[in-house]
Amino acid sequence: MVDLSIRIKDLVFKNPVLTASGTCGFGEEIADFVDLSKLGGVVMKGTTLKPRQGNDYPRMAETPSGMLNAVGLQNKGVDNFEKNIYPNIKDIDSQFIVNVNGSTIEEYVELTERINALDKIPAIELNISCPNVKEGGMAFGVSCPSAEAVVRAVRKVYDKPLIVKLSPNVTDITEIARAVEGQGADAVSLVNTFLGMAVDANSRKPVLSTITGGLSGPAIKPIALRMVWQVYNSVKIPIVGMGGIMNATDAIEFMIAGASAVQVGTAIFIDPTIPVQIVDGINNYLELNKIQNASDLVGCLQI
Amino acid sequence: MVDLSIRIKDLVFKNPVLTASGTCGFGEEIADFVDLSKLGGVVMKGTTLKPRQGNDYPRMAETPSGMLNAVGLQNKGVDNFEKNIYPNIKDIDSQFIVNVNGSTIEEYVELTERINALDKIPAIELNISCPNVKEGGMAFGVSCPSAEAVVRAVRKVYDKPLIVKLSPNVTDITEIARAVEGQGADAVSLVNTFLGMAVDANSRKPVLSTITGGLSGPAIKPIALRMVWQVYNSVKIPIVGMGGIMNATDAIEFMIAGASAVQVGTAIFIDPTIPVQIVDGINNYLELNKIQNASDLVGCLQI
Amino acid sequence: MKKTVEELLLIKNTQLNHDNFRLDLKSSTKLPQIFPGQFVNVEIKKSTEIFLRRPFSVLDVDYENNTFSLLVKILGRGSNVLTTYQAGDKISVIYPLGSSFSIPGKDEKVLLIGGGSGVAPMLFLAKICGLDPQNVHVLLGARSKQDHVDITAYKHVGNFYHTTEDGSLGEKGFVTHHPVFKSELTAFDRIYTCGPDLMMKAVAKEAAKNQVSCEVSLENMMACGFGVCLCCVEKTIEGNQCVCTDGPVFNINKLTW
Amino acid sequence: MKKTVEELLLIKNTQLNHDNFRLDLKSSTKLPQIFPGQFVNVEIKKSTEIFLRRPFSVLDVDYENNTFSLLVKILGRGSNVLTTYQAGDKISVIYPLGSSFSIPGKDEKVLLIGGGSGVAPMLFLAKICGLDPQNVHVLLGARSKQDHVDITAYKHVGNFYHTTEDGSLGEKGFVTHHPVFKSELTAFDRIYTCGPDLMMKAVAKEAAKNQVSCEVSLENMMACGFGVCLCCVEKTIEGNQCVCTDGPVFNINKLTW
Ligand SMILES: Cc1cc2nc3c(=O)[nH]c(=O)nc-3n(C[C@H](O)[C@H](O)[C@H](O)COP(=O)(O)OP(=O)(O)OC[C@H]3O[C@@H](n4cnc5c(N)ncnc54)[C@H](O)[C@@H]3O)c2cc1C
Ligand SMILES: Cc1cc2nc3c(=O)[nH]c(=O)nc-3n(C[C@H](O)[C@H](O)[C@H](O)COP(=O)(O)OP(=O)(O)OC[C@H]3O[C@@H](n4cnc5c(N)ncnc54)[C@H](O)[C@@H]3O)c2cc1C
Ligand SMILES: Cc1cc2nc3c(=O)[nH]c(=O)nc-3n(C[C@H](O)[C@H](O)[C@H](O)COP(=O)(O)O)c2cc1C
Ligand SMILES: Cc1cc2nc3c(=O)[nH]c(=O)nc-3n(C[C@H](O)[C@H](O)[C@H](O)COP(=O)(O)O)c2cc1C
Ligand code: FES
Ligand code: FES
Repeated sequence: MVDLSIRIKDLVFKNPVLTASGTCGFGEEIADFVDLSKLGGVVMKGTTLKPRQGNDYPRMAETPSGMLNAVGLQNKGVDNFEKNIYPNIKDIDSQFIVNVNGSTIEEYVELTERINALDKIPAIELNISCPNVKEGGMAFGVSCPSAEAVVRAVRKVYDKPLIVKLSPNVTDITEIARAVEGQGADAVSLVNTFLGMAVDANSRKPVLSTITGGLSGPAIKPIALRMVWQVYNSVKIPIVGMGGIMNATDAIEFMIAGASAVQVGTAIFIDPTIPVQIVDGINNYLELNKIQNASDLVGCLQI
Repeated sequence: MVDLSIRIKDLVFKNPVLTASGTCGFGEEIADFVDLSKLGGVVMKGTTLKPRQGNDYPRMAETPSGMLNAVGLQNKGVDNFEKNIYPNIKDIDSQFIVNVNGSTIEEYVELTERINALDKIPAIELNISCPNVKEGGMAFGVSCPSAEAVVRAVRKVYDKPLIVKLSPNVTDITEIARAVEGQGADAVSLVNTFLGMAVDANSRKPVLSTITGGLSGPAIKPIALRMVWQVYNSVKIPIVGMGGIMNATDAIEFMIAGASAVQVGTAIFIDPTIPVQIVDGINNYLELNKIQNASDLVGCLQI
Repeated sequence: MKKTVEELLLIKNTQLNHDNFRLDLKSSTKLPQIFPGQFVNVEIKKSTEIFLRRPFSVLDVDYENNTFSLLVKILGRGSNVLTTYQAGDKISVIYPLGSSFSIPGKDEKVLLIGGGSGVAPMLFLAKICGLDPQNVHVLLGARSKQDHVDITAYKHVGNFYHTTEDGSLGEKGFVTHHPVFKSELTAFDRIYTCGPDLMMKAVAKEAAKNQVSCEVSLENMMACGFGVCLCCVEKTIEGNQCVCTDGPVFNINKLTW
Repeated sequence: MKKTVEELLLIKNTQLNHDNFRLDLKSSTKLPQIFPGQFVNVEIKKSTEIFLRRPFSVLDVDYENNTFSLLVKILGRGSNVLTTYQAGDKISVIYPLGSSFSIPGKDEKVLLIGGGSGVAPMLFLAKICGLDPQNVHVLLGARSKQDHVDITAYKHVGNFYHTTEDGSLGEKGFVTHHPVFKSELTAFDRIYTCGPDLMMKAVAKEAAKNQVSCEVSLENMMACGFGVCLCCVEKTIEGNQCVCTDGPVFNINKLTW
């Protein structure tokens, strides 16, 4: 029997496979397909203080081995989360993480405080990398000073594990990773989506209502993997890796490159049972290769 | 009859379709498949002053809808180009452009001077974005001061159209584009490859001898298209767009987003007749949509 | 009804006209109950170019044999490749998805309007709603005779009318030009419609004007099909709602059309 | 020989053993001349997962019918999907590609060593080189009997020997353990080999030691197959050379093995 569990700060995940924010709702939406308690964790849909309608339709374009989305953080706000979501998930045997968003530092802080009060939310993922909102979002995540400012402020009001989600739309992601590590982040998760665009050659218009959107899916995997490896070589805190993971092999590659855990996003749209298949696949891989602990894989790339 | 020709400074291309550097050799290698004179132009394999052996094998990894390469500018140097390549191409009725590379500014300048002396080379593409060399290459292309320095130096010794090839591995590509425009570049071409990585889960080693490599192919198209559109909205010089173009529709999308011409790269590996098919496809599109000049498409995106 | 991901067996692929195919799919276990208006999300593996699944409405269900069928119209790359699948191929499907049409009351008179591939849920509904065929009126629109999809199995469910834009079958013009729609509209208790956006909007407009209850089935672009991506939203009076879970069937009084 | 991109017709797909298939492809025009050792680059469209073409050596050519065949061993995703293609399917192929084996002199005695799918070019060479069958010796290695590919059509070209690692067919061990290789090596004027890297290196080592001319066929990873990407390089005494154009066949005295 191999040990699949991994640890971020003092938080233990029963296995390294989480679902990515914005791709699994609040968990309940995929409960028909999978037993949520088999997952290492669930990172829930990006939440904001106030309800948000998100961007106009169309919000999606298929691309080669990927997709663009321009959802824009549609969500019913934290009040609704507390009242209607939290009671349903709080007793499920997995780690439910809130993806925290704001347009201003004050909003990030206020929302974090609200989430801090919820006992059964063991960690937050601070999203400073959403490319689909006009204010805040990615703007915070592409420069060191602004990334530092948000993390510093949030860190003050939050003692539980703080995961900061990084944008790949930068020249040097290690710089940003080190910056947020310096402000006390307990882990970084990467990558969020790449800023992309689709054009309809017939109408000569953008496909998305917002012109640009966020690219996800296997198309981005090679870049995401490179970034995980680079960040692994420049920070000490654990990394949650993601970007195009479709199967156990992909997940294992991210772990070898330096990810302590992985998130599965767009793959869920293709098949919501993939995250659990990946848990099984990692287990088999470890057994086959006689590796005792999933954590032994992390960063074991032989150069 | 529509007019397919487009213009960069005073240089006229008979149509907007060029082959991308490093994907068509010096043109001769694809002459079995296509009549080179049907192409708008051929951007030849990256050339350096001295011969280069490039990186060790393995240099390639297939990725979802794309590939990583780590060729590392293998080429026989400018002497060989003058002696053995130039005589064969100089009378072909297309525009043969040299892709100029160096490890230092001095090398860029010296090579440019050598190419300047060749009458039938109407333009150079200054490559400040190769991710696969230890010195020079991309390092020049990811910061404004270094990009400016190379372009300034090369501009002094080169009067013909100077196209500067930009790296997509930056936070804000418009910043770099404006910087090189400021130093007198006549056009920018974008994008070069994205820095990516592949890991072999079985051996737990990198797939490429260089660990990281350059990602190309349709996977990157949505990001490349976004960058072309952003740059179109921030510089006045023409843009040569590329990144994952596989067919005429893709090429037209780049033109609508703001590219005056396009380059076809990785698609050639799948089918070397694609560039010429794209010329025909653009022609048909223009006829069908009753658009007189290919140049009318450029940047016509309706927002 | 619990949603599942299942590999189904394609038992028959029948070409219905130049660009419409009927695919019959068989489950190896007991079929879940599927209601008219619901859809399935189909994986199309046999192509280098497709990444996401493609949604198709259910055309008919045979619980005895654990089969159901889809009507696939060739529109682009995915639908094109899907129609080349052959009996014996396996197809992964997520189903059953979405909301269904409301079932009419026993003595209600209903008008079902289908255009293009939108005829699929219409005919399933006609069959299921168990009304006296006298009370069921089905109006099918197409561009021309050759675009019309003839699903003869349904001929007994009610009264059939056709329109074609070129007049080659039935009335000439759009569905909204047909007498059964133009002059008898208020005689109906409910109108159901599925098809091109413009058609549904024209139908909805008249229905609203005449205060006849009207349900439409939307075909917004979907990434997941089961409510997690929030890509398929439609503006409603209650804000953005997901067509894949709150819909695809909406009563027009909920929409902002 | 001019290279072309052509859509060929798959006229037959024959399963040879558990993981080897023979594909017979037909051109609608006159076949170009193809030499033993040359390969073709095959597009595999029927899969969401494949992007680049896949190279396969030519196993045999029939100029009369404008057909040639490939021997495809299932190794990964692409080869797996390719073996599911059926007669009647179209397959895009770039060909003919690469260098060929040198043709032996009239009275030379040759040893051809094939391992795994490396038997493909070996047998084509054996057939083409037009030697007295007495002088042609073919040594085929496999893991075990069930991995051996039996291409009976070739039985008349020369003397056949087999090795299997488990001894289930022919000699037990690697090809380099077979008597014809171990004790009679210097009796040969030329050795040709194609197969797994380790096998070829072992063969090359002995050939070099015994000063017998030896040609190997390399299978480096390729992106284009026609000399433009520079991905497939092998270190040679003249620097990095492209396996797809300077090779795949190299005389070992050119390599740095
Ligand atoms: C709930 C629902 C039920 C549907 N039922 C049926 C049905 O029963 N029969 C049927 O033939 N079709 C149905 N459709 C439409 C079907 O999903 C699309 O025709 C199909 O996805 C197109 O895929 P493609 O790869 O062929 O097109 P693509 O190559 O992806 O695109 C070609 C063109 O089709 C358009 N398109 C792509 N996806 C959609 C979409 N989701 N809706 C409308 N247009 C689209 C694109 O804008 C593009 O212009 C339904 C759609 C939905 C959302
Ligand atoms: C000149 C040449 C001639 C060849 N002739 C034949 C032949 O006649 N019959 C035959 O069955 N095979 C032949 N091969 C090998 C064949 O190209 C590979 O088996 C095939 O490309 C694997 O594709 P895949 O998608 O199945 O594997 P993938 O899923 O892409 O990879 C699976 C495994 O195969 C390995 N692999 C991938 N590509 C190659 C490659 N080019 N060479 C070696 N290993 C590879 C990968 O490293 C990986 O471990 C030849 C290769 C070359 C270069
Ligand atoms: C439709 C969609 C919605 C998303 N919403 C969020 C979000 O609310 N918050 C967030 O941090 N990331 C969001 N993401 C990004 C994913 O969590 C993930 O970082 C990204 O998609 C890359 O992983 P993948 O390729 O596995 O999908 C979203 C992605 C998609 C496709
Ligand atoms: C194998 C390979 C070699 C390349 N070599 C060069 C080069 O020498 N100089 C250069 O400027 N770009 C080089 N490129 C980048 C391409 O010119 C192009 O910018 C990139 O591949 C994106 O376009 P594509 O997706 O159409 O291939 C190379 C790309 C590939 C795949
Ligand atoms: S398609 Fe994903 S929520 Fe509707
Ligand atoms: S495979 Fe491209 S040069 Fe050999």
